[in-house]
Amino acid sequence: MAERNPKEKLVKMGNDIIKEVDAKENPKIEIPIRSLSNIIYNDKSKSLSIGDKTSKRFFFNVAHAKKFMQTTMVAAFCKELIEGKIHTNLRDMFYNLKRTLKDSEENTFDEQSESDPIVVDIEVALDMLREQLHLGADVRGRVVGNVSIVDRGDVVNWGKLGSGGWAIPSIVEEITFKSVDAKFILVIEKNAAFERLHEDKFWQKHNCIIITTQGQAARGCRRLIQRLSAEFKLPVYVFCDSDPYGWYIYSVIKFGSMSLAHQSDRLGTPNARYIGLTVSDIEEFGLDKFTIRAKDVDIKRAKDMMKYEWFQAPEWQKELKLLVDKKKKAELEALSGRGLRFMTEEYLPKKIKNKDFLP
Amino acid sequence: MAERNPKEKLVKMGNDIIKEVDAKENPKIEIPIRSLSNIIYNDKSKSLSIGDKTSKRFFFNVAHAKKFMQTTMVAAFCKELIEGKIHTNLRDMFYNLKRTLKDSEENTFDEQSESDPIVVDIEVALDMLREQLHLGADVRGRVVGNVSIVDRGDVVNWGKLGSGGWAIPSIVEEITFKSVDAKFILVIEKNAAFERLHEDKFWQKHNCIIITTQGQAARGCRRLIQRLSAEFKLPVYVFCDSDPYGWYIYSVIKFGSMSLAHQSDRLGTPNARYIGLTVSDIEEFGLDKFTIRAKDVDIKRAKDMMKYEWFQAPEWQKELKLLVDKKKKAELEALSGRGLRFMTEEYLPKKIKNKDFLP
Amino acid sequence: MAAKDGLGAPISDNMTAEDIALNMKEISVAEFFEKNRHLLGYENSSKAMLTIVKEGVDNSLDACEDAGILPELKVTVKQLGIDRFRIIMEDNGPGVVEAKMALAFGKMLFGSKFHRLKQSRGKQGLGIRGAILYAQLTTGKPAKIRTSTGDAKVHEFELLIDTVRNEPKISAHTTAPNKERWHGVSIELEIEGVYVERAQSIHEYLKRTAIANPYAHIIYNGPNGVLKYERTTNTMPKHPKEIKPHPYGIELGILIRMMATTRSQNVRSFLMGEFSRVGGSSADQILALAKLEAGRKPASIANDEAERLHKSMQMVKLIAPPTDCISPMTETLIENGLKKELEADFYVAITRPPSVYRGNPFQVEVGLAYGGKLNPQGAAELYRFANKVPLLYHQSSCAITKAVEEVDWKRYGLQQSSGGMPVGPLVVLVHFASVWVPFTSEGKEAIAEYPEIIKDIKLAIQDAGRNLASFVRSQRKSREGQMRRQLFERYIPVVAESLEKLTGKDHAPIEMKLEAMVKAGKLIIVEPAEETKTETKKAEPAEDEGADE
Amino acid sequence: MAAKDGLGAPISDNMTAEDIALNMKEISVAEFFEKNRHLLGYENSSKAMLTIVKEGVDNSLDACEDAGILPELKVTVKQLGIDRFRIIMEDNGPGVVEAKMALAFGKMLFGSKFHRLKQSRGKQGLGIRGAILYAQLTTGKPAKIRTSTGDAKVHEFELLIDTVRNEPKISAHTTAPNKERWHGVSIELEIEGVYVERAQSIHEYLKRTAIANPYAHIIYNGPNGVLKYERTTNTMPKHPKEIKPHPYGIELGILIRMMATTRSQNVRSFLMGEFSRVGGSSADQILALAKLEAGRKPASIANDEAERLHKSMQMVKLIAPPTDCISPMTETLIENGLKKELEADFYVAITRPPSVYRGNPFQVEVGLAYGGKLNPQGAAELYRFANKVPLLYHQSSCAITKAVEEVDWKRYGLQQSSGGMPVGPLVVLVHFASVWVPFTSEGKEAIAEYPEIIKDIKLAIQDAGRNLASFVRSQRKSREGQMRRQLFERYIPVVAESLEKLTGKDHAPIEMKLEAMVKAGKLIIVEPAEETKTETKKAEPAEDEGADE
Repeated sequence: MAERNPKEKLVKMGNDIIKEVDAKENPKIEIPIRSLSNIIYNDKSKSLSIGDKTSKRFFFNVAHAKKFMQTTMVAAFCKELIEGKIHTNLRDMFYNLKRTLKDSEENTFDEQSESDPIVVDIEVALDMLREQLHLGADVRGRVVGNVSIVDRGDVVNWGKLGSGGWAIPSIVEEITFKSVDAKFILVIEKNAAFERLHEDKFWQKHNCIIITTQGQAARGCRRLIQRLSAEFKLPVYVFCDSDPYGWYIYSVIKFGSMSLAHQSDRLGTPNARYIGLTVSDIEEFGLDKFTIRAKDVDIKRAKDMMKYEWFQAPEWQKELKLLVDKKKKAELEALSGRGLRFMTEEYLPKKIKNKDFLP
Repeated sequence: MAERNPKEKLVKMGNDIIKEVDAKENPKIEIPIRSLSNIIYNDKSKSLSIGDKTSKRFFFNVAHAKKFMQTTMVAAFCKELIEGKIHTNLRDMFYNLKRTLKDSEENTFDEQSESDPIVVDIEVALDMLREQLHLGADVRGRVVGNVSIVDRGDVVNWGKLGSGGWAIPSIVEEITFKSVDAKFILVIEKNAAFERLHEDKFWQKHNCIIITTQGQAARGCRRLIQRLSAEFKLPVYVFCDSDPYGWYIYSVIKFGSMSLAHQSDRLGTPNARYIGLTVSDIEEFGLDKFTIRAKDVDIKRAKDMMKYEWFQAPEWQKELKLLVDKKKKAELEALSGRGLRFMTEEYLPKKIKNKDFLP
Repeated sequence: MAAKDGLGAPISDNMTAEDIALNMKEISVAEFFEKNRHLLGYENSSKAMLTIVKEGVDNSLDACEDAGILPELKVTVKQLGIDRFRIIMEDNGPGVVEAKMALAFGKMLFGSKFHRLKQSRGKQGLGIRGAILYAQLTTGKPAKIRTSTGDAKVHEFELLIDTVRNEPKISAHTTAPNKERWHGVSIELEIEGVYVERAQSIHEYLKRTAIANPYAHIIYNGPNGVLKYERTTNTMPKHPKEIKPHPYGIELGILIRMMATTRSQNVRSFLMGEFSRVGGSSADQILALAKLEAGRKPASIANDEAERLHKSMQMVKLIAPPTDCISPMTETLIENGLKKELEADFYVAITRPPSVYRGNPFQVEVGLAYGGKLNPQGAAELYRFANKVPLLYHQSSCAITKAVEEVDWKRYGLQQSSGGMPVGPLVVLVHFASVWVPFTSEGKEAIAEYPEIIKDIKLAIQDAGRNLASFVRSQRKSREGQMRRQLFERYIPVVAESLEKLTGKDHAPIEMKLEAMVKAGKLIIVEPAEETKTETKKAEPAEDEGADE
Repeated sequence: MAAKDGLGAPISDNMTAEDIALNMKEISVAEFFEKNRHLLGYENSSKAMLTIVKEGVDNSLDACEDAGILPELKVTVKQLGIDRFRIIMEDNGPGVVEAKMALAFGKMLFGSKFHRLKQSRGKQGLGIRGAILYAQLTTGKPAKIRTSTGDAKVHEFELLIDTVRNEPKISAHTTAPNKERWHGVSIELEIEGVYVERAQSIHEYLKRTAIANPYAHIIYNGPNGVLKYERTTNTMPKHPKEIKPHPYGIELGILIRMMATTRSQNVRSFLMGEFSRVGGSSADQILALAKLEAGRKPASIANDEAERLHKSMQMVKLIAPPTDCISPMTETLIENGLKKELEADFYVAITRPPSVYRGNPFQVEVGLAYGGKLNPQGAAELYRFANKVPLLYHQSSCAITKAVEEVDWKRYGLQQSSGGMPVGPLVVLVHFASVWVPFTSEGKEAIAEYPEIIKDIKLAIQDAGRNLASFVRSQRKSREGQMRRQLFERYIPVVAESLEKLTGKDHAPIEMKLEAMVKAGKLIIVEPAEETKTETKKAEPAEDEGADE
């Protein structure tokens, strides 16, 4: 969807505004709302999508005027990127557009945190991808496995990159897979656990691909998981901390994120399963000594998540409730409390063998 | 130096303590002081080293007791790692050692920030490297260039890894260089600038290696720069933000850091030169519109740095003073205010051509 | 005879009722205040100096006003030693007649103003006697007094107070011819004191006196030079008239005493004759309610009947007491006084209609000065006045302060920490005028916190506050309207330029059209619309944003 | 004749000096306080009830003490209507003799205690008359008084005060036989009031009275039931003796008056006879310094000579005034009182040696109660007493409060925000006893802030505070010592286990040796040594740490 002619869309947006100016109407930009109230969860496709509620950003509104101006600036900048065939990133864009307004002390943008959401606004408003606007996302994530790819003409074997692994770029649309030899994909939240598994040659023993998201999964990382899973019918197991933040990382990999709900079909991996950690694991694997007390904010977050449509599975409701009741969190590192190779040699093999996953 | 028999050193440390217990003396561990007052700057070798002032950590001292206990725990843990030939990282170690003391609410360690410095204590006290204790450091940094290496038996060509580049592991002792074709090394503080240069094929055009430290350079990254520079006699140019933090990153690459002064000869690259950004650049390259106001903490930091022995070069004194006076900072992204390819096509080529470096 | 008790055996030096009775005697009021001089404002040597000047100036202003003379006052303070001063206070008032000279200065609780229901500064016949007492206590020196009523003679005499008997002792009384027909009083005292010029000082007292009494001309000749407070008007204030008590709030005990001593033949004429605002029909109403016959002799009314009468008096609807017993500063003079003293952007003054507490009419006035060169940081300054006399001490325990703090100043566009003074470039002047000011001590430094008084002060402040608020609001509004236009004008070139980049159409006509729309102003929305509401990031989980950066 | 003025033309109702003179008359002190009843503590209806009880109880305790009788007091408060109450106060004191009955209750500034230099609760002859005045003002009802000196007759009479003349008016005087030989006084008043039981209430007043007067037995029969304050000792306090004034701090004016009225034949005998602590040689020294001959008649001393004499009296070294004019609560009774009332861990009481302000001997006592069940949060509670009378109002403007706030409580291990009350589980009791308490108002609610008084209170608190500090410190120390041992004992197994892992040597003997060392305790260092100092991260640039993670 939405793959054709991003430039035309940007020009049309500008022309629409000019038409309103000519008609002496208050110029506006219409943007779909991205808050929970306008997110639709499709239980069949296991993905989030955006509803049809929109909000209007008017120029002649004291509260909107600056954002309106910023939106036109970002739109114009992206059109120039596309025309000039240049790629850049959000920070560069911010610096490019930041300047002081004439005869004043006011800047077009003060912080990057002002320009970043404008990009999402345009993506959603024009139903486009950031990459189509020639803007790169954050680079985060590494991968190891028996996979060969072609990227910019180079053949890269993910299994032959030594201890480092392949750093996942922000755009993975253009890589092609030459050979993929794996039975499943293990996605790991934390770099340290990834290194442990890498050093212990887990991916060779279990013939799998291991990917670390290094925290919340960046777009490139999510798209890579989605492509591997979809193109090679590989099951995906996600391995995160037992806390609301870890579980949310899983849900973003599986269902998509709320703010990019319109791209769930490209970034979401509905067949992903959750391998651990869970609150139940704490008892089952004797991790109690290595837990951390949940903070108020964790409890609050867990209670919120209990209401999300995409966390309604009874298994998840149970875990969320356990967390609220026991007030205990466990990080992946808790497993090394049981011994440094406990994760590689006991926990994960046992979980995979018993297919002990959460939906 | 200090390469032989780390295990013996740990055992000796334990035996020394037991001897004191037997003699009914207050058991102690002696640790060289790592504060500014005990750091010696060698202007000839351009490196920092640690002096011979030490402090004594006594068990029977209310203020030391817990740290003393923690030190023996970390030492015992490391000895077991060495014996078991297992590598791990600081976070795993923390989880492994964290537990609740008997009949109390007190933990051996509450936060990783308690166990991390103990490791440095032992490194300094026993004149060893973290890697010799089988502890990995943080993984950060990526590299691209016409270099082939052998790592764990794999041949990796840094120039053939597509858009991602090679992720630098925490330990680079064991890699060997098969072929290195480069005239210099460009070390870049920020990932975004690295990506720009990569997309613009800067390293191919200028036949160089480009490395991003992604912030403060991790040990692996510093050791890699040092090895490349020393083994292949390559000049090193460092490219950071024009602010005290950026300059400090440069100084750590060049001279070593204060807390690891005893390892400067392995981690420091004395022949590194600073290519930019500088406060002088702001005027010379018309970047004024894209600067950021320096905060009080920046000014204070700059004033402190003016007193460091290794920043006494008149060129640096001038830049520090300019920053204090003008109160302006500039990040690498400021260059893209002059156009997205300004950095690749104008700023860096001009600097390199004119050998416009700071010492 | 020693009293016996079951438990405590009386011991040798115990006293019997008879022993105690032998020791009983009357204490003179002068002795009482000699021992309790802190009650009169003499608790320390620096405050004593201010109190003396205050008593002298108050007396002089009262005398001049009574006589309808524009006041000319001269206050001299001369330093004689480290802690020794001579204070001379002179006025051009009517003077004191020979027959009463001694008593007027030398006997406490003696005066002309205690019983009359009429506003004046002094009241109780204590003030200037307290000053003389303080001088004789600290230096042993008599007061030197000159006075004349404008006749042929000027009297000069020295006076001490015999505290045991509360009687004056005059020495060295001489007279001199009075060719200039001078009239007035001059009092010279030698005292122990400490002189200050900051904060609670003679300076500050005279400055504020000048604000409240703009028809007075005051010359101050102090240790560090001469200061003159010029007259800003030649019009004397309306002369307050003496009134009868009003039935509302009069106390039962007072009513009973009045009935016992009245010359009226019956209760009806008693009510009509001895109270304000009681006419024939009001008197009848009261008596009907109290079930008393109109013809009853007041002295024959029994206590329970008096109680009924008292209750009825509170219940019948009567008009407020006459206002001519009170002499307000007036709104014009308050504004002028503030303008003369302070450089502000906005002034307002409010004089409330008179009101009553416990049968005593009173009137509240408030003045506000705002903005300009007033200190924008810190708490507002408060100028308290009672019967035109500035109050400098005990601010925190004064009804005026309490009222100011109870007002919700945020409504009027000012900041205020809970239950505190408002914050901002503001001076609050409050004048409480009454035939009887309920001071918390004889030193007359703070007004007792009667609810009726606090309520009226608050009403006055609120009234003035509304004026202030509309000024503050209109000032803010015009500033905001201008800022808003400027905001759009700043953004328009950028929007037009961006649209040119987007569409290739020339920016100039777009810019012109948008600017015309700003000038027309019709389209501009000020309230935050839905867009802003639904866009707040807070509605989203924080991590979600992070996922897509 | 109207005075003319150059500027202001006199108008019709202007008054001349003669008009003013005609209006002058004397005001009775009763009238003065009738109008100014807030000065006596009657500014509102709830406070009035407390004031009445306070005046009655103070009078009764004074009378019992004077007569050496263990006090038995009974206070009854009965609600008659919404805002109407009957208050009855009865004691077993010596009673009042028939000849003085009327004056003792019906004339203000009349009494036995004003002139004597001897500690007592009442002083000025105002208290109980104020209560009677309040009753007659609000309800018109006379006071009903019963009294007997223990002879054959009990007198019962009703009394009103004629305020214009400050004289008693007695009605319905009857007598009854006194078979039980009862002695004492009972006063019954009917008043308008508002009854409260929290904070500044009759309850709180009686509770604190019982602390300060543990030899009194008080029964309170209030609207909500009976409360009894039992006697904890049968020993009456040391009886204060009347003394002569001390030369230090006496005022010049008073000295002059004393010399004018003394019966002494010469100055030397005057000094020796009319002052405390002046013997022959002191008198000679004073006179030599003042350059006055010993034989001079006091009445012949001129003012400037009196001034020299006055100065000399301050300069000669004299012993402090006799202490037997003051009756302190004593340290034991303060501690007992606090223990009876409060469940704390620690009690201390300090009675300072007597001191002098303005010639008046005074004595300060302080009691502290700390810890236990006292509220550990919030400001300490302050119990103020003057001559054993609890002070409930005006805490913020009292010398006692000021002194407590000026003390640096942090030294004694307590928290304190700058210039405020200490914070913690603490009750501070301060008793100021003097032959003359300088109250800030006749209501006797706060002590004036004389520097000498504040200084002495601070010294007493500091003395008590040092005791408290060593308790707090030793409490903390023993807690710390125990915690320290536990700390090492917690760590030892881990250290021994780690050493076993490191060296392969068995942990058990290591553990035993370390534990023995803890028990010996000798090696333990408490002060942070160099190690800790040089290890603080802050000394390093923050980024540096980041570089090596």
